[in-house]
Amino acid sequence: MTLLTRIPGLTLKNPIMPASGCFGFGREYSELFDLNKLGAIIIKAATLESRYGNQTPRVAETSSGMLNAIGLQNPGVEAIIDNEVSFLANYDLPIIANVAGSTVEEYVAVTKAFTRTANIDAIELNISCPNVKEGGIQFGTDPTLAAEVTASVKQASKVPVYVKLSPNVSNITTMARAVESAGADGLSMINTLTGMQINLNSRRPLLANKTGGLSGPAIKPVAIRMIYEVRQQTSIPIIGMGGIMTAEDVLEFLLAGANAVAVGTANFHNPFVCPEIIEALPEVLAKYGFSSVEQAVGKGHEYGHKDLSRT
Amino acid sequence: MTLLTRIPGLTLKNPIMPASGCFGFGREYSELFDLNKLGAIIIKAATLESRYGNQTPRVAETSSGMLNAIGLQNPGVEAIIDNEVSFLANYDLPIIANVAGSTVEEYVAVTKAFTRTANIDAIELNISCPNVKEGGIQFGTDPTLAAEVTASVKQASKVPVYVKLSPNVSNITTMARAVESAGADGLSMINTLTGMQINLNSRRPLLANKTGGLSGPAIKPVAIRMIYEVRQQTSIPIIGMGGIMTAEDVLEFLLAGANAVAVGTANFHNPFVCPEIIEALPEVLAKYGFSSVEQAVGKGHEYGHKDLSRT
Amino acid sequence: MNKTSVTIISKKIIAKETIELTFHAEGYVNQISPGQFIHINVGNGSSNLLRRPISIADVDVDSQIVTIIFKIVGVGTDQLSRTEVGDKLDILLPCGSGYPINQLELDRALIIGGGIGVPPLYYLAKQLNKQGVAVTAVIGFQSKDYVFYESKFKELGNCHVVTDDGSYGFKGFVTDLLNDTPIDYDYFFSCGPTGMLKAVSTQLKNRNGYISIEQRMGCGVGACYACVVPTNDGTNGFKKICKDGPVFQANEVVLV
Amino acid sequence: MNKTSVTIISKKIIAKETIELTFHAEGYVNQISPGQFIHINVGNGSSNLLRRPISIADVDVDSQIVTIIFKIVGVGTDQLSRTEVGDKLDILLPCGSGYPINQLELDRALIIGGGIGVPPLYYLAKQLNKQGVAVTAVIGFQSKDYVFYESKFKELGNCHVVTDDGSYGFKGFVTDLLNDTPIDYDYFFSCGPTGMLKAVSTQLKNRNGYISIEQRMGCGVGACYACVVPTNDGTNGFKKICKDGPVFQANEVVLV
Ligand SMILES: Cc1cc2nc3c(=O)[nH]c(=O)nc-3n(C[C@H](O)[C@H](O)[C@H](O)COP(=O)(O)OP(=O)(O)OC[C@H]3O[C@@H](n4cnc5c(N)ncnc54)[C@H](O)[C@@H]3O)c2cc1C
Ligand SMILES: Cc1cc2nc3c(=O)[nH]c(=O)nc-3n(C[C@H](O)[C@H](O)[C@H](O)COP(=O)(O)OP(=O)(O)OC[C@H]3O[C@@H](n4cnc5c(N)ncnc54)[C@H](O)[C@@H]3O)c2cc1C
Ligand SMILES: Cc1cc2nc3c(=O)[nH]c(=O)nc-3n(C[C@H](O)[C@H](O)[C@H](O)COP(=O)(O)O)c2cc1C
Ligand SMILES: Cc1cc2nc3c(=O)[nH]c(=O)nc-3n(C[C@H](O)[C@H](O)[C@H](O)COP(=O)(O)O)c2cc1C
Ligand code: FES
Ligand code: FES
Repeated sequence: MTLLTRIPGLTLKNPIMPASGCFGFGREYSELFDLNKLGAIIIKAATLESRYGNQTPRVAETSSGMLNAIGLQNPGVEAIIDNEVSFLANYDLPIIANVAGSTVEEYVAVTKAFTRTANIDAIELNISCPNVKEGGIQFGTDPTLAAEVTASVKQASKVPVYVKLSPNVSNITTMARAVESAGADGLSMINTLTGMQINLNSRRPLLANKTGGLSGPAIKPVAIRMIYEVRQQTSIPIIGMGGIMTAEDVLEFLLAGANAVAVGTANFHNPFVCPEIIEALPEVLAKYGFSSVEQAVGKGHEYGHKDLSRT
Repeated sequence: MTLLTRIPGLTLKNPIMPASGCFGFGREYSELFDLNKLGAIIIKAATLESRYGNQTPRVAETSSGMLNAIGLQNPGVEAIIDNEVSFLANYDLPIIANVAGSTVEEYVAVTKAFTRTANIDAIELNISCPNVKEGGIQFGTDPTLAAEVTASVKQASKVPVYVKLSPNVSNITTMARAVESAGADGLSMINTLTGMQINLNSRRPLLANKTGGLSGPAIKPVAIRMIYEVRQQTSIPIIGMGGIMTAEDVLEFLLAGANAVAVGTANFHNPFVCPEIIEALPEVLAKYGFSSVEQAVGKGHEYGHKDLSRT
Repeated sequence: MNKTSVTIISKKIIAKETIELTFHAEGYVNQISPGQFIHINVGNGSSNLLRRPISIADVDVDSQIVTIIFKIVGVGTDQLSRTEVGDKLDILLPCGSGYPINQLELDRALIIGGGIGVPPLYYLAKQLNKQGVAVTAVIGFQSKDYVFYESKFKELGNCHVVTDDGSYGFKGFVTDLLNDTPIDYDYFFSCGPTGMLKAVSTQLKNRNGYISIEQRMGCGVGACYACVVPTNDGTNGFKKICKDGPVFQANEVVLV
Repeated sequence: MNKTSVTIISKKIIAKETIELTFHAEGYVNQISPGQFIHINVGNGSSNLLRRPISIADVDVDSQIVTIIFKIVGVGTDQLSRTEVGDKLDILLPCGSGYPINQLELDRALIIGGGIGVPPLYYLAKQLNKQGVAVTAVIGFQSKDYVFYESKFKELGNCHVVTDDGSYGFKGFVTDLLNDTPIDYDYFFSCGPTGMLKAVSTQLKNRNGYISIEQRMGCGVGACYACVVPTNDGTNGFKKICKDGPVFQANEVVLV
């Protein structure tokens, strides 16, 4: 049984990495377990300047999920490189930097800043941010804008670029094909679905930002569907995410076509979930007849053995 | 306390109705409780001809939700009028007919057929169906197609037309405004989010149709967000739905801007859920300071009293 | 059909991964006919919205006690297996249409069960036996560890146990035993996995019989059309397993 | 910070909607300082993903027993209120930074608590008392039915009870009592609803003190930035309540 996973720029001991924004820069979790156990780490979104983010409350619980509106709080790319990437460089752990911005220029500047350190192995391009120049349209819901920012970042980057797709679109394959054509080395999907919760006492949206991103098991069926659809129409690798809680969930993502996976919200439920999934994965793969991670990728698209009838 | 709710074509004893496809034509539930308790009934989608629907399995459970791919199985509009509407006409219960189709012509024909009976009080236009003429693009994800079918059905209908919006779009307000301009009397939202579950044993999508519609509490935050957004940009009434399980959920929908609500998946969990919600609603409204349903509608948009600090 | 909350009065592991639960269902048991099922809320807040259908395995009208038997195969049955004596269960009962034994003329019945298809056949066998029908049961399991209720069937008549691997009783499938062993009967009654039901229906296609089939359910009451099965009469018709079934005449519906 | 599974050893309703639970936490209690909290998985499958933060109300180092007190205000605390003696709780502990009493020079402490802000102050008062500090407690509640731990605070020093409606003790807010009643102290320590903390911080802005604040949490370990609060020093800085707090110097952070 091998968990070894190879995708552009990344040779992973195993296909499990914490999702961006759900693991900070790894410091807190490094006090709980050895980060070297992870396949990789996707760090919190970086912008050019430091950002305070949204007002609180920033999170709300929903049925089998949660809403968040952190608002990209981060100390800015330079501080991240100096204080956080340097810390993570002590580990034998591929680092994926999540890049955010409000203009193409900002995305490019953040990407260029990251190229100053040799410790970033890949860029995850977070196109779910509103484009201030285009009046707030999200890069992630317009294929032309998405292709444009992808091409520019790709040019600025020395490492492979994974474009993180937003699920808030009518047609995910159009988005995926647009960024693939623009040069994306891989895809990361899905980001959160936009949602809201209204507090009955205050008669207001509970989050200070009103809307927030829905994550957790609630959205897993949407993630699986989108990955399955995109797998049939693109050929670049996919880092899958959205509601993963267990090693069985990981296998479902692999079958759908993900090459590796990220775990987000589950870290809040159980801070040890990543190492626990990594530990459980070999047995689960074996149980369902696989002897490696790579063997399982995309197998949900073939007709396998039939639903075993139970006697 | 009054639960009375008035929306175009419908004077409802209370704002609660079973959602289309989740209550058949009421027959089975009529054996369990008195249908006169309901605010209204939205019957199962009707097409022009009888349809068998998709292969089984047609449903799958997901975290706090379910997927369905029934495939619009129904005996055709004429049989529905003869056998089902006639049965429901014995009740003191407004009937909303859910109209489906693969072409604008089919939508119009079904609508015209329903106008032959005086017992249909409103049409719910289900535009989540793929348009066979336009190569399978859903009417519900293209504002131009949606406006076109709305205008045609509106012309054919003698009763108010509520257009049922699909949540699988980048921008729900564009869709809502398009159908409002085309003459919709109201909106019904949301239909299901497209999702998938892959069975680890069979290595195939569990549903025979591969994808299915995600419903239940998992999608409630998406429904609330979309209704909230649409309420700010349109002025026609909204029948809200998506994950309602309790009277508190109903109030959350009212605050978001729904004028009435439909309950779908919850019926499967508890076949008595509609009358139970109706029974609980007055107390819940009172608890949060309302003395009627209409008073609560849209109140999540105003700044109410602050989150009460607890001592 | 009623919705009620019942209290578990006994819980027993009767075979590998196989659990027998009993509960009082005062006032409801007289309505139950063999082959019907209960539709169970497996709890866990709103995580598990869909109820699970489990057949009624036995009814004691005197004590108003219902028995169910289930195998742990997933999250719902796992949860159900964690309920303890004294816990409440939220159920719908009785659901579906059972074996129409009161409308049949028969002296000898053949019962053919596979795995977790065996439970409803036990109550059927008991009722048939009570009506003076001679019952022969052929019950198949994966292997020795999964065998249950052999002695209970033996109390009612003949019982042949079959295991896929031969670790107990006859080795092979129930249809192999039927090929090998001449049994006299007027009607057969079968429940089990689809593969078995297909084999049985094909092999016994000239005989009178009833089968009970499964499908993933939404409502369980006939409203959602999740559980349809096409009829075999060429009319493009269909039946709802939760309402018209789960029991059908053999060859009445197309097994998929 | 550790993740562990503890067994509930006692459960008591100590006031209206207010429950006291105790559990053994062998090996963990020596790390706990007053003001820290535990982060609880309230169960129910994946329905409730976010843990609930509840302050540590008391610690018995000899018996290694931890006490928590919570009020039922929503689905999570409701669920918690249904746990029974013998049930397991999945918790993270100890979380956050407590009152830095070992670093303070003080002889007299003023404790100001409101509602479910009172529990962490009890363990604080006990530790202060142990260190020879004279403790005066002012604890406020909605009304008589909600009052708890008055006698426990009285064992440690002076205790004034205040109720919003005057149904017990002094009528009004804790700040009204502080206006009325001269109390000598070196440091104040306060925990309660934000409105109360604001009033207290304003009224006592020239005194040394610490407050403990609440915010909705994601991770509870400092990784997600859900629980930030701006600092008051004009640097655009911030603190994380789950990690840097919940205890802060009065006026160190902006109360929102
Ligand atoms: C009429 C009827 C009678 C049944 N009687 C029994 C019985 O007496 N004993 C017994 O052990 N089992 C019986 N079953 C099968 C039983 O319902 C499933 O094993 C059970 O629902 C699986 O649930 P799960 O959550 O453990 O499995 P999962 O696979 O996790 O279930 C997920 C979902 O799939 C559905 N599902 C999975 N397998 C089946 C299946 N075979 N049939 C229908 N739905 C399924 C579940 O209801 C649930 O909605 C019966 C099924 C039907 C339709
Ligand atoms: C550091 C800290 C210590 C606390 N100590 C105590 C204590 O000792 N006793 C006690 O009764 N309560 C305490 N609270 C408040 C307690 O955490 C909330 O009352 C509880 O989380 C409410 O959960 P619920 O599911 O019942 O309510 P719901 O309103 O249904 O909760 C939904 C979500 O909101 C969060 N939430 C709701 N209210 C609060 C709040 N006031 N603060 C933080 N999150 C909230 C919940 O954690 C959950 O994620 C403390 C809070 C913090 C931050
Ligand atoms: C609190 C929180 C913060 C997040 N921050 C980011 C972020 O900074 N950048 C990003 O691309 N995605 C961010 N995400 C999205 C996650 O990386 C992930 O795509 C999503 O949550 C789905 O996975 P999950 O269901 O496992 O959480 C955030 C999610 C959460 C819950
Ligand atoms: C089994 C099932 C069948 C449905 N059939 C229809 C339908 O025929 N027409 C329609 O407009 N919506 C249909 N829906 C969508 C529901 O009416 C409703 O919009 C959706 O399920 C969200 O509400 P809920 O979360 O309360 O179920 C169906 C939903 C389910 C679960
Ligand atoms: S399960 Fe709904 S019709 Fe059978
Ligand atoms: S709750 Fe995550 S940083 Fe505090």
